[in-house]
Amino acid sequence: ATACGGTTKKDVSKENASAASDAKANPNAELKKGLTVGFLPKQVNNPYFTSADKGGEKALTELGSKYKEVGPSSATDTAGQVSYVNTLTQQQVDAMAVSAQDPGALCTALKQAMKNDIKVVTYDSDTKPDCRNAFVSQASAEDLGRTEVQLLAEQIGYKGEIAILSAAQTATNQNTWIDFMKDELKDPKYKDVKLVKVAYGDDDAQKSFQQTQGLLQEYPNLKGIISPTTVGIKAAAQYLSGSKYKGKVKLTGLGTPNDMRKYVKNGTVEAFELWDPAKLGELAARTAVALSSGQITGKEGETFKAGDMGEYTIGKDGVISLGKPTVFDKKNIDQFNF
Amino acid sequence: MADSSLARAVRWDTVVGALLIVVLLLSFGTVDGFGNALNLSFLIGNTLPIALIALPMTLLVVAGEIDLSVASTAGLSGAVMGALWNQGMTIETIIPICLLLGVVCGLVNGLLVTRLGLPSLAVTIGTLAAYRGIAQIVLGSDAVTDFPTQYLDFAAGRLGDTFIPYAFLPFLVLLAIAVVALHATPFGRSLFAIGASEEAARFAGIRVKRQKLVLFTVTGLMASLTGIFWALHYASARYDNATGLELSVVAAVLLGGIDFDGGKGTLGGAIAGVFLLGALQNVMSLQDVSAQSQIVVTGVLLVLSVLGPRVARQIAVARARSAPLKGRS
Amino acid sequence: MTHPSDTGPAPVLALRDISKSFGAVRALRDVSLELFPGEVHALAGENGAGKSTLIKTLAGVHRPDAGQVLLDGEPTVFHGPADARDAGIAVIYQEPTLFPDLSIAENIFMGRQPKRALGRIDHKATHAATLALMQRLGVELDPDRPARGLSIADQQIVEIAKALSFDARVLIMDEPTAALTGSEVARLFGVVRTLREQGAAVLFISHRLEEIFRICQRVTTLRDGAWISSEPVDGMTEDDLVRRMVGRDLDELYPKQEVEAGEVALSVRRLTREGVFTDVSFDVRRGEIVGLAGLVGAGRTEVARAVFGVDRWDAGEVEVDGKALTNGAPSTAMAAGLALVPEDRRAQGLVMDMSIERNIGLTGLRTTVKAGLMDRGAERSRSLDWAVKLQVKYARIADTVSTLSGGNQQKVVLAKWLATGPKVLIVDEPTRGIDVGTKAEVHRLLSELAADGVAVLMISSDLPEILGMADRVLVMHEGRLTAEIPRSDATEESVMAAATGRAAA
Amino acid sequence: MTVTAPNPAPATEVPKSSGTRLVDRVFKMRELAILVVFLVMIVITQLGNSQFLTQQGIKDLLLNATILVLVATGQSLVVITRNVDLSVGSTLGISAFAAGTYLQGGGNPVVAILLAVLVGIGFGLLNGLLVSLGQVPALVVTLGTLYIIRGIDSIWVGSRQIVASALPDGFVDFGSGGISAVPWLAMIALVVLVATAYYLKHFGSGRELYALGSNPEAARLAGIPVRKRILAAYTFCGALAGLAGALYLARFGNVDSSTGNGYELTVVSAVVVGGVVFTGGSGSVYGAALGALLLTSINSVLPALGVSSVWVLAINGILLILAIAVDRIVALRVASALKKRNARHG
Ligand SMILES: Nc1ncnc2c1ncn2[C@@H]1O[C@H](COP(=O)(O)OP(=O)(O)OP(=O)(O)O)[C@@H](O)[C@H]1O
Ligand SMILES: Nc1ncnc2c1ncn2[C@@H]1O[C@H](COP(=O)(O)OP(=O)(O)OP(=O)(O)O)[C@@H](O)[C@H]1O
Ligand SMILES: [Mg+2]
Ligand SMILES: [Mg+2]
Repeated sequence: ATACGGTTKKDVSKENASAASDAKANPNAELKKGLTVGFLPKQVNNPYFTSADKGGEKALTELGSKYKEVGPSSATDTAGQVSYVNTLTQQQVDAMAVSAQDPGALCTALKQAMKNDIKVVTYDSDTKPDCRNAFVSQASAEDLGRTEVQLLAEQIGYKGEIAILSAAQTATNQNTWIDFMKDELKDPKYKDVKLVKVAYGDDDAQKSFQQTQGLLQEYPNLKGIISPTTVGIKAAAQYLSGSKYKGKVKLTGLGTPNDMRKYVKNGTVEAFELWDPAKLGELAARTAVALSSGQITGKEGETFKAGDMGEYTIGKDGVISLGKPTVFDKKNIDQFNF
Repeated sequence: MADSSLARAVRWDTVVGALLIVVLLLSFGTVDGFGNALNLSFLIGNTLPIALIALPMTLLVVAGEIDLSVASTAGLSGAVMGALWNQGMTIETIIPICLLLGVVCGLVNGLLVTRLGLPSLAVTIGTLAAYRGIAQIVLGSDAVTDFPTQYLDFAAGRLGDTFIPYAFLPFLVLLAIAVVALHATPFGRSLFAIGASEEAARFAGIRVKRQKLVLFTVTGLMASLTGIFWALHYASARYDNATGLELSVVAAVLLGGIDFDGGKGTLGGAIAGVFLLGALQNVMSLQDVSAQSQIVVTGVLLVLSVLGPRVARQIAVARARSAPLKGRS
Repeated sequence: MTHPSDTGPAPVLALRDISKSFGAVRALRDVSLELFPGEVHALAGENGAGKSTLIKTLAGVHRPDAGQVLLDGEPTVFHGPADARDAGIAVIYQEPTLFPDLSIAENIFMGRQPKRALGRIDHKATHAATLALMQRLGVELDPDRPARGLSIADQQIVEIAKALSFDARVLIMDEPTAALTGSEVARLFGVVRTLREQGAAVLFISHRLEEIFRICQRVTTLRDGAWISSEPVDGMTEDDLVRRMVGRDLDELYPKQEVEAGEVALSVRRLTREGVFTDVSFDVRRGEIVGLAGLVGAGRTEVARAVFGVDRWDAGEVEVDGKALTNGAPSTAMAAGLALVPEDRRAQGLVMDMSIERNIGLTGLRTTVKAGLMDRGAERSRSLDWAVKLQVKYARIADTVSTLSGGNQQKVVLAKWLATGPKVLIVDEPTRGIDVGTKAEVHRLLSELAADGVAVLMISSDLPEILGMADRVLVMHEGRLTAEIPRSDATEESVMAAATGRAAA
Repeated sequence: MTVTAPNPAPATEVPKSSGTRLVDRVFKMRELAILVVFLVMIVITQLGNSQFLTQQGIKDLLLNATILVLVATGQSLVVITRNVDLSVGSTLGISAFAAGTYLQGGGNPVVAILLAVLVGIGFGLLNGLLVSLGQVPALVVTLGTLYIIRGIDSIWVGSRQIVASALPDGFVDFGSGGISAVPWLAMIALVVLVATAYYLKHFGSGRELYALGSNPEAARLAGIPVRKRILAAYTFCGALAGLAGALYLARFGNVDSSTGNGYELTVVSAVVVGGVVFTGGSGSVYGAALGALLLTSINSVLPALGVSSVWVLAINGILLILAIAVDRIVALRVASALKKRNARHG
């Protein structure tokens, strides 16, 4: 691949053929018991991942398999996450459910794991498709992106400047959602809505706080903010509720009911949305067991039954979608506790 | 006589080395999944970035300076590597460019420290932010993952079925060079003098500023080499690669008995410190010790690393005190 | 209650059979000493005899291994310097112990500042008290200026002021005059006499024997950590004292050899460093010893530093053997054959935490090399050679220099530079803090070097040394060379006149 | 022996003391320089964005600085003694959580703040004891305790978090409230700052902190209780980190196991920018506070000017370097000017 004495991107993309698994799925295979499934979230001690993993634990116990959780204590310690993949490989678990900090960095390690007959399911945040067997997506990225714009546009009466407060600039899922938001805004009904800026708070409370301040100072006419991250929306809500902008600048995005309850009740936030993380974890666990039992292999079109959650079909590139997110507002928020 | 041989016997770098061997031996015997070649190659591969930077960092600390911007320099060269790769440049030209960039980063640190006489701690906290910031500007939110496989295989693969990653071999060469440079050349000798007393070194005709400039530059070079290795090893070039690595390097070097006041320490100790931390983390993970508890263990080790020698010294002094009394009676 | 008033005054402070070892080194063995009120007591001995160790024992810095400290006849244990201070003992240590970031006034009164209501510091009173002390010592130092950047002499003065400010019953001074010139010494002695008349007991250490005869009543000599004698100064001669210290008769103190001066080795032309010295020109020939005299602060050290390249100069040039030196580059100066034995041995001359061997080896990093690597054997033999040649007193060559006595440290600095085989040797206060025996030794060495064709520039505040050793005397005053006096015309009067700027006529 | 006239010659006295007074003024100017940089930055921002200095804007600026000012004040005390405390971020995090857990059960806010301060004092004492009794390098020990406290924190806290809704309303309102543009929190920080500065200048034990940082060996010989002072400095630093933790809780209403993570570098930057020297013995808490104000304000100024957050980090670092470099260059220039001046007079 050295046409002019060196290797370039083009040479590589030519080489890169996707490697799909050749194994045949047996939809009627018995669900195995006594498996060990390792959960590897982006960060341990993160409330969101803890509830997701708890969901996984519940499902595994029900299925008679063993659950374990390992993970780095920082959400940006990619090397740490890689070494945990290695650890799980060494410990010969039957499957692992991984929320990837980085789409590429885990690949070598994950492929190594698959070579050792370990099934790999990603959840919440994906890697490149050839590095895992299946991806359990919290909701389709398209749904999330579009509904958040719809939620906010309704609140501001389809008119005025809006901004987005995201997490890290590299967060893959955030960026996909933001792309769909921009696409949704192209619809003529949003002709009076103007997206003025995307700010990044790095999922750090203090930084998100200051970014919110900055947005409001820079765009005094700002009417609304979308923050598709639980840390960001919480920090923005806390700032707004202690400032003169409370109630005047609308805020929506992805948040947990427990975090946001206070701000919904005191009028800072009208409505926001989220999927149930516990369900996400549960589906990841059930997918892992189904893979290990040979019911599915991760090919498009295969179906399997995920306990009480019903039947799921594997989509393109091995993606399994959890479903539509729930919208929380004053009326229904007290029915949820996570 | 007795007290000095005792003092020499309890030198901390020897202790760390011994500790490393004990941990390795114990783990071979008792920890499932530790002793196989694959795991050992994981261990070494994941520890290599820290070890690579620890080499020049040890020299720098011996000379009484510090560079906290190493992780950012690594991140920056990874980011530039990714950006140029996206531009369609050949990897064979990109790598030298990135190394050159590391040299420039180190040179900037060095010039600020030697020409303006600024404290290196302050300067490199500044460049820690600046270099990382530039990396963010260069690559933004991209994650570049499609580097050529032969390079990726080199950075992540191992020699046949042995426990030795390919990249470990060049590291050994670099280690040998660093050990010789620090412990057997006039250059190394002058670093100890600079670290212990910069003024006296200057009065002895040692070109303090130039030596320091060389050190900072080499540190930058090694940091960018680490950045390239990192991006290939993890097959991912992002602006936030290797974030926080500086603290791991500093912790490991300190654990190895390098005195941050300068003028003391051995490379052997530093590298033993690096691999001791790496091995412990590996073992603890295999034993399902949580990440939080691992942090505590690292902290306790660090505290012990400074309290330990002191306690040992006091014991040595107490013994020496009783010795001459016996001799007299 | 022991008050034997009928047998004369009781000792305020006494040491009885004190022993102290540092590892294998026995610094003091069974030493006894009595200090009486109204008396100045000298402590004499060669470098490393244990004088400073004895003082540190008195001051509570060291705890003796055996023996007793008696305060007013009562056995006492000092747990730290604070205990001794509270007992009325003030100490001037051999090496100045100032706080560089604090003002002179704060340095003097640290821990004892005059207080206002609620325990707040009375800054005004502190300032005034400092001014008064400075007046008493006859020096002008601004109480508010930070101690950083003070010359060694000024540092010593601050130390003296600090000790005086205690109004202590016992004043202990470890070589307070080593860095001072005649005028300041005279002032200090005036103050010491007043204190003595007021009933204080003073313990005084100096390697300048004439000073001992000037103000002391009794003298105790130590040799190798052992007590040799305690006796009245009256009726003693310098030779007696030297014999007790050294244990033999002394060689001639100024063994100057007459040497025919060769061609110019060091040539300094119109050298200027703004604000420090101006337009300094002189030559030093091979075989010559040129003395550079002047008052403290005249700028001699600064000239030497600039010539060697540790400081940059603003104008002028320096040549060694006709080759111009690069501005601000000690390494090229060394390569050209220049050596500088600096003034401040602790900060500039030595790396205190390094071994004797490595310190001497530091100037040989280019020569004790084989194939780019250190030749450890060569390094060791070079260091050993010179340590032995200069009779450095040490236990092991691998010991750190910080364990050596002050005088022996100075010898290590000399060894380090002589080992380079210099063509031009600049020595700045080479015998400061060195005992008479060694001093004679150093002088003989310098003399021999000159005889071998080395050009020597000797900066010294010890006028007799300049007069005894130099072929020519250069005198500086306020940053300018004011006189060049040939050996035959050099007298204390002529040099001092030029140094104080009164020789213009 | 003929020697110099012992009587003071007035001709030399005048330039000397006026010179030192000038030096004095320059030293005070070091803080002034940061203040000027800060003001220039604010003015430029205001010109670029008239919304910046509204009442809300000023309040935000002050609020953002408060927590860092407190921690930096404590840190400077430790740095002045030639030591360092890297564990402040961890201490802040754990004490914030302690206060939060207590308040969750509907506790008294004042007790909660005291509790946080007590937790801080506890860890400060631990650091102080290790450093002063063990006489070991502070950098290593506090890097160790940074990990230890962080580890204990995350084991204890786990995935729990304190959210605003669980806290008493009065406490959270206190965190963002104040008198017109001046928040309560900023007032607390100011009082602490002024009291600390006064103590350092006018009390013997305060001066002794400078002394022992300036020359530890001399401090021992001068009979200064070195260990006691170092212990006190660390305890104070811990107490302020604890207090800062409580205020963090009030301000952000949100604490989890990663609160305060990586804060040590920010604090050290503030102290360094503020001119507190790492080799001990010099610098003032006012400088450190100004450094903190400058650093936090940069993070508000850049978004307010519409600078994309992609650039913020780089600009931050470059400004940090510029601040210390300019400070250094000015100091060098002044020193050489003084030297020449003295020469002309002398
Ligand atoms: N801290 C120490 N550790 C080890 N040895 C020491 C220490 N202090 C002094 N010594 C040794 O004790 C002996 C006496 O030293 P001391 O400093 O008392 O001599 P001195 O009489 O004051 O000499 P000088 O005239 O050179 O100042 C010397 O051999 C010295 O090397
Ligand atoms: N480190 C320093 N920083 C600032 N000023 C200094 C420093 N060292 C010396 N000076 C000043 O420079 C001037 C000349 O220096 P110095 O005192 O060394 O001259 P000298 O003639 O060599 O005196 P000495 O007898 O002390 O060797 C003096 O005014 C002195 O105060
Ligand atoms: Mg002595
Ligand atoms: Mg001098």
